[in-house]
Amino acid sequence: MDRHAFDVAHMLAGGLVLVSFMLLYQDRMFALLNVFAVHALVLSASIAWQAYIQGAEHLYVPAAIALLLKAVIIPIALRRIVIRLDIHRSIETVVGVGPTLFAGIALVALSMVVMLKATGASIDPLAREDLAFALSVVLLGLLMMVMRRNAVSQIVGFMSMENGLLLAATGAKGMPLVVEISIAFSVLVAFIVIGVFLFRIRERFDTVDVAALDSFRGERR
Amino acid sequence: MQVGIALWGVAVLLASAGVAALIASHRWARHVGYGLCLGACLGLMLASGHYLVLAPAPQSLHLPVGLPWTGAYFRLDPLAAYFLLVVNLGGAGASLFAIGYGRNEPQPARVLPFYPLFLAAMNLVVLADDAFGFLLAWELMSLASWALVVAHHHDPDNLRAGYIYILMASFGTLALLLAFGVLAASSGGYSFAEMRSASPAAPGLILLLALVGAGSKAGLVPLHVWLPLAHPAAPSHVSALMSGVMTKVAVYGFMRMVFDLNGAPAWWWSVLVITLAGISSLLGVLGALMQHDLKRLLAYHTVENIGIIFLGLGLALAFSAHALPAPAALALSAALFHVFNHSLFKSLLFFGSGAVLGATGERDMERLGGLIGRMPLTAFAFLTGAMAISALPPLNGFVSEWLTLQAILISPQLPSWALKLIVPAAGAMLALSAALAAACFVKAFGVTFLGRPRTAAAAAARETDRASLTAMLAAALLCLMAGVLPGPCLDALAPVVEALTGARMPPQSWLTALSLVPVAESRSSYNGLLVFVFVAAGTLLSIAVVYCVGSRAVRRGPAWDCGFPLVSPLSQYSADSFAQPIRRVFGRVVFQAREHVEMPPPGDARPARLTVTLKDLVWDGLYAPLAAGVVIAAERLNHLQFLTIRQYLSLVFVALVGLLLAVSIWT
Amino acid sequence: MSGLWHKLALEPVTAVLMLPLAAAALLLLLPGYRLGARLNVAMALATFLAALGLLLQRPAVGGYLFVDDLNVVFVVLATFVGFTTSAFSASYIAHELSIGRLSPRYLRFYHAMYQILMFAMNLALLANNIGLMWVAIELATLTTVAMVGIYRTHEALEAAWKYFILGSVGIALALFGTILVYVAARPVVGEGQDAMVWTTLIDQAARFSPELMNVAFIFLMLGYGTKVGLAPLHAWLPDAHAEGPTPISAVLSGLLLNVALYAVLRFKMLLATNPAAIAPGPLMMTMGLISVVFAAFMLFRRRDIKRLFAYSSIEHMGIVTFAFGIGGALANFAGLLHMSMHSLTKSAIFFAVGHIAQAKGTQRLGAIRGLTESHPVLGWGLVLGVVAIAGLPPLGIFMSEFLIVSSTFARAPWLAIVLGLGLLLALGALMLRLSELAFGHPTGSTAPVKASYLPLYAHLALVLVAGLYLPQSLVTWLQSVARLLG
Amino acid sequence: MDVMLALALQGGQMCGVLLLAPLLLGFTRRLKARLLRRRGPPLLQPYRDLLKLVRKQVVLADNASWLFRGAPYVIFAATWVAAALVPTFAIGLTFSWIGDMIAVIALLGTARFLLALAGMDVGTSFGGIGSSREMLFASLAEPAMIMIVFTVALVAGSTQLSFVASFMHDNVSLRVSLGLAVAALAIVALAENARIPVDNPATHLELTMVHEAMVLEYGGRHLAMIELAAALKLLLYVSLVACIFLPWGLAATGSGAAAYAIGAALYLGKLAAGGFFMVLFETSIAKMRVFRVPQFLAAALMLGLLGTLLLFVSRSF
Repeated sequence: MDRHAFDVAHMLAGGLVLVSFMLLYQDRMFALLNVFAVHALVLSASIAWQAYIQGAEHLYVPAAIALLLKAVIIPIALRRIVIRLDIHRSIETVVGVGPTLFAGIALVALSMVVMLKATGASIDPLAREDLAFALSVVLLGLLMMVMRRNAVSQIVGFMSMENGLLLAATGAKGMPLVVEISIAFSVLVAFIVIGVFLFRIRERFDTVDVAALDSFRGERR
Repeated sequence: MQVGIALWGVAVLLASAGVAALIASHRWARHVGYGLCLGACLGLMLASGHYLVLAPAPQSLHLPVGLPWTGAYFRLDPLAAYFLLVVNLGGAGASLFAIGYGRNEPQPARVLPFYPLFLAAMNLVVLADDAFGFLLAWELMSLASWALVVAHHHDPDNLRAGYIYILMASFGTLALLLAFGVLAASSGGYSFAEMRSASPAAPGLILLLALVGAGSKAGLVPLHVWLPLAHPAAPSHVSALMSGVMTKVAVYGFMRMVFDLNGAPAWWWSVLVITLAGISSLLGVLGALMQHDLKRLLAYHTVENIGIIFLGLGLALAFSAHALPAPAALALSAALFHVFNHSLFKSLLFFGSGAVLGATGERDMERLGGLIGRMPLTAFAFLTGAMAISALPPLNGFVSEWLTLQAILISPQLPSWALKLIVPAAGAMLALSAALAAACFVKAFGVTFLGRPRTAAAAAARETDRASLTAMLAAALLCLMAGVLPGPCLDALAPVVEALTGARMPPQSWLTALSLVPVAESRSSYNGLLVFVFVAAGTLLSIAVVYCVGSRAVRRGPAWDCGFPLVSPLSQYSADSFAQPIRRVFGRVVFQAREHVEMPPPGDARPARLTVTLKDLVWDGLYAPLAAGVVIAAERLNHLQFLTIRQYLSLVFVALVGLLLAVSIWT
Repeated sequence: MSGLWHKLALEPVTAVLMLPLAAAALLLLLPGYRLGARLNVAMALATFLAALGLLLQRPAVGGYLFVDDLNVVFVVLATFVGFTTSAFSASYIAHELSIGRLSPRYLRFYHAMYQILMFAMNLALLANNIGLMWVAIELATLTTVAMVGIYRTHEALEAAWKYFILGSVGIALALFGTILVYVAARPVVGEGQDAMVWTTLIDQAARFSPELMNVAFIFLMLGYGTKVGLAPLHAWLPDAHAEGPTPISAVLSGLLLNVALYAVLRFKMLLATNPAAIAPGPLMMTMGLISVVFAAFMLFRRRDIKRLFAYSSIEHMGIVTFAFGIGGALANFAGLLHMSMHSLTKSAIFFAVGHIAQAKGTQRLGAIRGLTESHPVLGWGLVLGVVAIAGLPPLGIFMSEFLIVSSTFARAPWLAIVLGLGLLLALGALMLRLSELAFGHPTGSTAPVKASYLPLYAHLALVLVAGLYLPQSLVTWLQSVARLLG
Repeated sequence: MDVMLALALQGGQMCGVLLLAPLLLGFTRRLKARLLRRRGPPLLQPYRDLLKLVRKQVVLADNASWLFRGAPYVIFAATWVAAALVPTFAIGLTFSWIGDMIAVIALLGTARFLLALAGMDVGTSFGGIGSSREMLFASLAEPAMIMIVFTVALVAGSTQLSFVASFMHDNVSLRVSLGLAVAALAIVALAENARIPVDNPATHLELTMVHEAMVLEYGGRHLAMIELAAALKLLLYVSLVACIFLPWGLAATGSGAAAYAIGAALYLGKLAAGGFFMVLFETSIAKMRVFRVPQFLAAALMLGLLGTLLLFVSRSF
């Protein structure tokens, strides 16, 4: 695998981390969905590139799924849901964007330290880089879920975390079952989106704001 | 061979539990149920008595039940045989009493099945020879007695008593479990045989844990709070078993762990045991004096008598720690003899209170009175029990107290300074609690049986049935026999004492006319038989002389009333008024007793009101803050149930980041 | 078709998996709910018999499926509790229909989901490929989420949504851990299929890079730990138990927690064989201890009967994790014993609680009193169940707690004391609630409820027998597994 | 032959004790009157009272039970056996070993127990007052007595009265602990016998009486028995003090008739001296308030405990 291939893969993985940071930055709903589409696009590109350099044809399937499902269908579905249920468009954050980004940087540093220390010389440099970036995307996704108040932005955070996982899975050369795992994950994500719609049935909730949901916690009354 | 019979006896008890469960609501159920228990107990008594008399080598038996790789060991050695005798004597008495008393049990289905289970569990504790079997039987004993305590579950106090009881019992079991953990670690196995051979790693820790575990079940002071609540809550024959017999099983547990498994004692152990014993006996009797519920009064007395038993055990530990086997044998014999005596007269007293409860439906002494006229035989039996527990000469209570005092008199030989100060103080506490016990039982017997009936229920009381009476009178006779012929009883104890302290008291029973000489003729001797004979002869002689010389005329008339007729029975001394002087002298310090009198202004027809406030220092000082702490912590942690999903996610997130940091820093 | 039939009959492994799948498909089609319920019970029984077949004839270790001493214990236990729960759910569902909380349309979905859940759990237990195990556990999560939300009340949906989000995050972390294990295995074992096969991994585990395995174990512990319901990750468990139908609570507490813990054990064994890696014990012990103490305190303030026993499940899972954390033959044996006793007892309790909630028409603790008088059989069943779960003899949990606490006291006295006090606290809370529930003047309706008592008392009888006597064959089998766990 | 002599001596002791008791009572009453400048009743007046009471008809309350009628005889018998156990003119009599000091105290405890119960039997408040106060005083006096027994036993090495007397006789030594024991014994004797500072034997004022309140309901032969028991108890305490602290003149076992005669004479002298000092103390002090008595008795208990503690710490005290 010559230098050139490593640089492209490295750039794509780095790009994914950058887009995750952009996700953290957004404070408008529709902008968030667009950035998520970009996030999925970069992921599918990176998977496709991995497929090309590893010569593993079966990786093209998850690349196609990522492109079709996560880049196109889900953002559109979410957009229509947001319009239909007129969920309020602004994203309330818990801490504010500045500190969130700072926390993001700390998380990326942590994942770099953990991953590079963990993967010694025995593992080839590309896989080490991929894992480090994947861990940062996962942690940034989790950070987003923790720092956002409304359900849709949490779901986007979850999906970005899942993209990080797919990046790790494809980065690990020759990992079997990647296709099955990506399919399982997409089923999971589909369920989530449908769940959002189901829970949103008119006579039950007015908004999907997670805080309103909690008032129905059992034993409260 | 006897251990086999003993196990068959336990099997019969377990079977009768099953049978009783099936036929509980049937008319003859209680006769069959309690009859089976009576038979089984008598059988077990014969087996253990036979063993004690022969005193062969310890017999053990192994069953593949219990812990998978160690199985269940059962052993009959002199200590186990003696306690088996005590347990089953109490069990037989209670079963005989229950045959009669059972008829006024509102819900037999809740009492009948658990009673044989309770007896079987107690027997198993005494027979068990491995840690798992011992603890299983111990906790099963607590569980069965908890079920009996909450048998009358319509009364919320019983439920509260049951709850506090099962909580304290489990705390005790946890302590024992940790003690067995240490013993098993040093000996590599859970069977007592292995534990006996290996010397334990931390004997001091084991003693503390055994003291907490067995002490909480027996009712030593800081751990006694459940006893006055739980024992009265159970039906009377079960209260008799719990107070008379279960506390003895707790003493057995303590002796088995400390004397048998724990190797040579250190000197400071006895300091701890004797201090706790002294405080228990004093606080127990003072608590009893403040009560006006008959069964709670008796339960508090159990705490006092357990204090006396543990005083004997403490002295035995002190002597054997300083390699003085002969005095240790004397102290241990005193303690074991008091175990036997207490199980007798405490059961008798609870039978009496049960008979009173059955006849009048009342436990509160303020609503009884004048029962001696209507229930003469119960009154006589209760009087014998009262005199025995107050350590009055012809009866057995005095003999064991006398032996304990003799043991205290020998203890100046102990070199350690702490003991030189604590033992006389403990002796003073023992004497004080014996005298206060006499005062308490004058109150109990006087207010309940003597004087004029204070309520209609007391006036309409009728004598109890024959079975209860036979049980009571048999126990009273045994109390007299043990008081009059202590020699043979102490010789029966000798093998037990020799097994544990390596020495035995000089043989008693063939001395001149059965007198008791614990150490030497010149030192002290007491002859129960002749004292009884001389007192009886004196009485008969005086009756005869007065009968011949004096007049025999009798005239009935109203009692002396100083001029104004006392119609209302309430003008008699009640339980509170009887205890008022003693409360004023002792209670102000021990219970923060305060009396507050509200006199209505002149001309106002409202009655004056005297309110007495007592505070239980142990409960307020130790248990109330503990419970409050748990409630506050539960309250604060409860907020975690009502967090938002995001906050739960942040918990996960923090856990993940924390662990990643830990890994990256440390490895 | 005959080949499949032949395979099905002779190959118990395929039977254990194929039967639930076939049942699920069949149940989806059957309109009548009574027939569905009976079929559900029949298929669960068939699966259980097939699992028993596994005991006799162990198949060869396949790439995707394998059977060894460890997972046979779990499969037999899972199928047995699955069978008894299906028997219980038959009578439970009948009552739910009669009061209109469930409509027949949902029942077909419910029975199908039940069988799919059985399939997913059996697959997770038998999977040799760690990726396949991940997929199976994720499928089990999805089915339980669907079933928790089946009542469609506000609380049920909220509980289902929370379970779904937390479950998904947990699954994602577990996947990352699995990927890390693959990455660590690849240089030693070689690429492709066999780097995910557990049997090959366990042989080579000593030569994996220890640092990577540490990080992997953290992700796996937090991922699958969420499914086990350990303390910081437990949030979904109480509401999922309380709001879903009771058979599901029984299955959740009885089986799903065990399956997740089984997955954690599999990876703990990998780590244990690698000397350089950090010992997995301390992490499991800390999480176990936190769970025990935390759940014990939470028991005091509960107002819903099923949520009370859900927290008790968290506590017992904490005990089991603590036992496996300590390691050594004795503690592992006690852990395995405790896990099986807990799933039997807790499912028995949920059987009783299910019928009690139906009889009294409410799940609020304050509204239920005097059960031993109004519904004697149920009341005494609950008493026996709570006494067992509190760890009082002569029932089975006492033996395992005896072994755990006494064996740890010698090695780590302070931990044993904290564990003991946690157990005592839990006992205090449970007995406080029990004395209110079972005794006192009965409140609410005292009408007898049509209930199946057989599963309840079958479980309690098993636990009682296990408390007193464990057959020697079972003991040697558990001891060999205990040694296996390291 | 000597068995008959020994039995005769033991019989002599028991009868002597019985006969001398009313005499001591008469002597103290007459001496007290003399000290108060009154002539006082004749010396043998108590005998005449007892005979009168025995011959009178007994008036029983309506609800008096068998306990009320039987108690006086048992009380008398117990006190009589206790009094007989304390050596008067000779030590080592045939039945002296059947009970030691603790047995004597316990026998008195039995008598008091039955008397308190008999007091409460009729159900009037007088009986209640008497029994309640009696048991309060007893709950402090009895432990004080046991502490005194401890002190004496630790010094003499035995609790058997005969051995204590012979030990005290042989090695006379003034010890601090024995001094404390005497003081404590004096206080307890006054309390037990209901003498002046604790309870006034002469008055019938309800508020002050303790012993009298219990026996208020008794009359005729029952009252005679109880009065005799009270006299025996007084004699017991005086002979106890004499036996332990003034052991001179006690005839050893098997010595000649002369020794017994000297012993008897010295015993009478001791009785007179004991009675004199008691009366002297009584007339010189006023009766205490009821709730001052527990502190008075607590002092006795503390003295006894201090004595025992000193002896526990080192043998020389």
